[in-house]
Amino acid sequence: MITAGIDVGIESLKAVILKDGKVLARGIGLSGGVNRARTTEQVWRDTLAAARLKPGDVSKIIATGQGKNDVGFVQERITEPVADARAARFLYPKATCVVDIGADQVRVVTLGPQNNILEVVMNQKCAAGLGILLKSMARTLGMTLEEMSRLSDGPTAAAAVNDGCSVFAEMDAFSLLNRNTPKEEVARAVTEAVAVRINSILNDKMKPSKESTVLVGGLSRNKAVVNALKRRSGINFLIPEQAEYAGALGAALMAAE
Amino acid sequence: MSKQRWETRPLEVWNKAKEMRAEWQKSIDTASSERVLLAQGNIQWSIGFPALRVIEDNPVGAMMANKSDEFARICRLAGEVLGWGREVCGYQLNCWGAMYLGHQMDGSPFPFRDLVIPFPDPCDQHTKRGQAPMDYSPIPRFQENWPLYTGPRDTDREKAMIEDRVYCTLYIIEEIERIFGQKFDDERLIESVKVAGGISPYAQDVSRFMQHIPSPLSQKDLYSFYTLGGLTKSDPGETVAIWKALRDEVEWRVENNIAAVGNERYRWMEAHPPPWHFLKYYRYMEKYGAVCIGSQYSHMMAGPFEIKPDGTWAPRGGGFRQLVNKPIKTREDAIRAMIGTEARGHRFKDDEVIRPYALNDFAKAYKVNGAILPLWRCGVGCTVTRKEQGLRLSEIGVRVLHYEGSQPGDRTDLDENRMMDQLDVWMESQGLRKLEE
Amino acid sequence: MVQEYWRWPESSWTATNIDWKKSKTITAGVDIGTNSSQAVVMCDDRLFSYASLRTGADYRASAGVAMEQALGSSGMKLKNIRYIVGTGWGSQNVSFARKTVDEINCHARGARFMYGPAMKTVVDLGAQTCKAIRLYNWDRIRDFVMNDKCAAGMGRSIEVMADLLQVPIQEMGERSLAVEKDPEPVSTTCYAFANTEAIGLFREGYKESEVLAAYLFAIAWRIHGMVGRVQPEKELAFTGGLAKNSGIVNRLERAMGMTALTSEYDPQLAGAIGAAIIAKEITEKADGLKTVSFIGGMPHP
Amino acid sequence: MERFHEVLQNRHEYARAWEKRTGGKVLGYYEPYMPDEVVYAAGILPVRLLSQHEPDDVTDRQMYGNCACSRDILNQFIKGRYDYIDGLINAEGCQWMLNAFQTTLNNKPDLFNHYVFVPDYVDGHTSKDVMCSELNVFKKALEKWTGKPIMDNDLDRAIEVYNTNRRLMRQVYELRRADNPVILGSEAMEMVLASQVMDKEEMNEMLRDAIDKLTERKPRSDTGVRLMLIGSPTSDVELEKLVESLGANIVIDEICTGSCYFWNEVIPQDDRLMAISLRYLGRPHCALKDNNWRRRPAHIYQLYEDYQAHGVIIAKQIYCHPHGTDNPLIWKVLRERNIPFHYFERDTTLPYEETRLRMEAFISMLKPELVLK
Repeated sequence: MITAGIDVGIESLKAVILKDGKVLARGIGLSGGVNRARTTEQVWRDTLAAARLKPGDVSKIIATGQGKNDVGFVQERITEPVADARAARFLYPKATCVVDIGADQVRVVTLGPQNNILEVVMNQKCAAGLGILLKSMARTLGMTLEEMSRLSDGPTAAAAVNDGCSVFAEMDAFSLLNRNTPKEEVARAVTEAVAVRINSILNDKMKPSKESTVLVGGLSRNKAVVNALKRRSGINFLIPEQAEYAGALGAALMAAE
Repeated sequence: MSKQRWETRPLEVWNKAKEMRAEWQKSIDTASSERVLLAQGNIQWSIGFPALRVIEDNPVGAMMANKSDEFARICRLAGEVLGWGREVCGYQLNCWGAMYLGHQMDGSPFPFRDLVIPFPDPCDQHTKRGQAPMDYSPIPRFQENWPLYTGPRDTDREKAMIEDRVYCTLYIIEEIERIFGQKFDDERLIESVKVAGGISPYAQDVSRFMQHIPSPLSQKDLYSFYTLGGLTKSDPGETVAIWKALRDEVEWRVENNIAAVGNERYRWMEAHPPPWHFLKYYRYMEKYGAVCIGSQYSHMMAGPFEIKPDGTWAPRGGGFRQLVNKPIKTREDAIRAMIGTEARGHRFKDDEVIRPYALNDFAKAYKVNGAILPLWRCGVGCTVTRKEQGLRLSEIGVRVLHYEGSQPGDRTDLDENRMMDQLDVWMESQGLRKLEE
Repeated sequence: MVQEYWRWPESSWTATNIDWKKSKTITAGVDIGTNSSQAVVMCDDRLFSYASLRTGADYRASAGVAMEQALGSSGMKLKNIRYIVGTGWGSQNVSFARKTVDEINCHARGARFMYGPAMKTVVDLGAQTCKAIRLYNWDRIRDFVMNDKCAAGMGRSIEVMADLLQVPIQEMGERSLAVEKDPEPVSTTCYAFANTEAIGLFREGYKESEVLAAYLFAIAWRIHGMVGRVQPEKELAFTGGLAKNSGIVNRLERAMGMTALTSEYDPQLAGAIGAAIIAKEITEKADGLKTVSFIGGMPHP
Repeated sequence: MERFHEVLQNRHEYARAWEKRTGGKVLGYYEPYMPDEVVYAAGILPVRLLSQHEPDDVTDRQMYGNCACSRDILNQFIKGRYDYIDGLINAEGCQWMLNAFQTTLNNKPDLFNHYVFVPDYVDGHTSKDVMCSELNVFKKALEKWTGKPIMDNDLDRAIEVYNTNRRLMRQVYELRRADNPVILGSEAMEMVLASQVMDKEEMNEMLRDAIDKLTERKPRSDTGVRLMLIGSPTSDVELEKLVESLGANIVIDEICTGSCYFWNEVIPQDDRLMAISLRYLGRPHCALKDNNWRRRPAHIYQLYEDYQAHGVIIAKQIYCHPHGTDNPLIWKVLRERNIPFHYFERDTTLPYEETRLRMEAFISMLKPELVLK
């Protein structure tokens, strides 16, 4: 049977169409802020087209992600960690923990022996704005996220910015720029700050295992952040390709059950 | 929607309680016109002065936050422009903001205080409490020490502390007599000590009944009640009566399996004040069939509990409750009885400050599945060791959820939607879905 | 190419009725903010030209570009300018400036120039920091406050909001004023949380205008609290980028029960103009001419 | 001068060296009301735990919403910077520090630890008795730990050493009253901070010859504006350095890690512990302990007058609740007396540009000529 999952994120929308455990098609699009409902339908239609299917062919659609309540055409909604957990188990049967780093949320999901969830840790408000901080810094530095990721990949920066709060961090970054610190250095400092934040959330309750922890979510594509995080936490993350689709995949798998 | 497992019905005593609360509020507003002294603080012995009414700013601030976001906002601003930092307890900021504005929520004039007797408490905000009215207009302020120390209890160490507290109390009483020319009535004090000892058995019973499944009451009911003991000092007899009535009704509810939440299938606990402007999250949790059986904070009237060696859940004793049976003849006896044999404060807060494990006992005794522990970013006593408790609780298999806000009485920076999302995540990740949409 | 709602238009202008060759002293001021940079050229006591553009990552370059655009096609060269003062977050990077002065003094003088002698209180609504300044005599500062940390970066918040609601940043203010009654402000102005806050409001069925209103009201309220700390007098003026946002200014006026003074100049220029004026005063001092003199001591607040 | 700077920078190394040299124990403490004399009399080195700026990704696990200082102290403990500390003392002060104390002990349960209750009601008639009995308990605890009794002459010696230190520090501060002082705010502050992590006898030596050197020093001419600094405790001199680069000088401070630490002496009496208690209950109070009689504003005004400051900087740590609660009164008093002041919050990192802007503006507000200089 054919099922689908849609991940309505803060920054981007992801859709996955699944047939008997095989991915038929993936679709991604920028989440249109408040017009999320409309843009989601667009992405959904494109994905259907890519899979050469009619809406009728899909027996069940499940939505997840922070904007899941904004889309109308789905049968069911599940919360993000549940979807992440499902996807992680599907991709890596041995996985014991899945970490999802997104635009403004970090979710650390500890998996139990069966498909149950032992613990979920989400960042508190003041630790929010990870992806968003990077985005707005990229804007300030006048580079794209990819460039920023490429430039800031490397050893820990000598300069440091506040790692507690996005706004302070930016303030510090401005000060650095003002003292003619090279862009790369600033970018690296900001990346480090983000890594510090994420790591402190990894430390929050159950420490993730070094070997069997899966890393998914939009930020997992950002090499610089991931490397900095590996350095800090000493965790050797398992990162699936198409990591940003994990949520949608999980939702689709749930729909199949 | 699924069939309810247990019958639910509103608490009958509640109406009576409402009346008493209204009366109390009135008695505060009319204090100045009746030429009655109004004291800022919360003291057991105020009863000794016939013409002295006591008001603490906590309930006021909480009420404001709960009733009107707008007014609370304006009050906080009134305080902010005078230099109040965001770290200041939200209750105070609301209450004193209203003082600076000079009127209350309903537009009636603000009841200005005539003197300040801060209730000693381990929370630093309490230590400095009541300075605002003192700095605003020159009124006397009296303070006691609230001894604290870590490690095992040491009665020798506490001798000096007890003497100090007895001395302070007597001193304050004499000062009030001197300054305001009021006569202190020892008889009433002695009587009230006995009475105050009299409330707690009922309160303790109520607390104990809540271990029953389904829980006869929920956090919401407790929050309506737990201040009553403090509210109606003016008539201790009445207070005891209503607590007895409550006790009996709850007992009856237990016998007939009357539940607070019809579909109770998940029990969770709290620690410390909720966001008073956002109490609807209790109802929201009920959609999952989850009931909040309270917190050490809301079971406070019953005094601190602990698990006895024989495994029963019983009050820890100490404090004045211990000594009410001793003969009380003089003012000093009464004061000593109030302070009791233990000078080290042992209300809910110290239990946490001294050993973060206290909540574990509570969790076990009330068979909770989860705990929601707020992190008040700028609250002091409300945040200290909260994270530690979370870790301890998860060690005994209780699922913990933290959410972040600014202050219990302060709407700023509490992201309600994020909190709702977190509640969903928390429930679903434990395999629970909403019972009805 | 997605539309960048957060981007506000850059601008430059040159006076047509001034012949700079005839003027006695030409001075300039350059204000390098975290988000925007302005350069201003003044001939004697009149505004000759300005340029206002977005600050890049390279402050040095931004300063140069701004100055270039200000000079524009007027044929004026840097060497014609007698004295240049730099100000703003990136003031040290105005390589061609002889001196740097803090924004607060510059805004005070600039606002004095723009709003005239009546004005007593200036509120600078900058992108990264907000400041409320109380003046006495002509350009003396009696008292000033800057926002505390959690009220920082409001300009950024507005940009994020524009992105999120897909409303061009210049239109936000007007659209937010379409509501008949303001809803309660959102609980926080920090841009890191803007997303969930706004989404929540939409979920509760708010209209676009109402979400904007709730958000801008929150910002206005924050600023209100800050301004209150200098005990403002009613002759007040708003400068800085956010002053162009009628949604904020209007609500601020309502909350404070005051109406701000108006001026034909772009409020964003205040800093740069002030810098240019200070430059002029310095030259006058050098020439031994009398500048506005400092009369008496601190007046009683 | 530089030596104080070095000690402060390498305080961990200093303490380790001290341990190796004397074979003695080192006690870390959190709060300004810590009765140093008793510890010193037991031959132990009391070291005030100071924060530093270090990326922190470990404390969120156990702490939330704390001020940067308390967080960072825990951070350093977990990261092993304080591995040489043999015990922890918390003399009751603010709850954030109590929290740091508690949480650190949960991480390192085997550390010797003691909690000294310091009355909140410092003016109380019987408070001194409580304090005295607490010191007695503390003394016994120390004796039990070290295994050797603390004699009266030990106490006398300790009191003497500490009083000397206080007198010398007062001497240094006295130099700052001159019209253009020979010593800068940053230097003086470094001295006080260093004195809180050093063996006082050694410190006194260093102080003596530092004072000699100071007297034949040329004062700096470019720091005309005299500022007073009040607010939360600090552990670095960034702010002082900053204002000095802007033509001002901090001539006096009212900070628990600054002047308040050494301001008053122990007045000897037969009951040594009582003498010590009276000293601590009579010291210039921190915002938290300044409860009933509100001595703090008067003290601040006194210093302001004595040192002829032009303006006051109030620098508060974010989430430092005692000062958050005390500020309204301070503002009120300063306004009434028409004293210009500027208030701002600092965090783990001191955002350079922002602070520079504040200070530059404040300084030129006090001395408008600077704008046209």
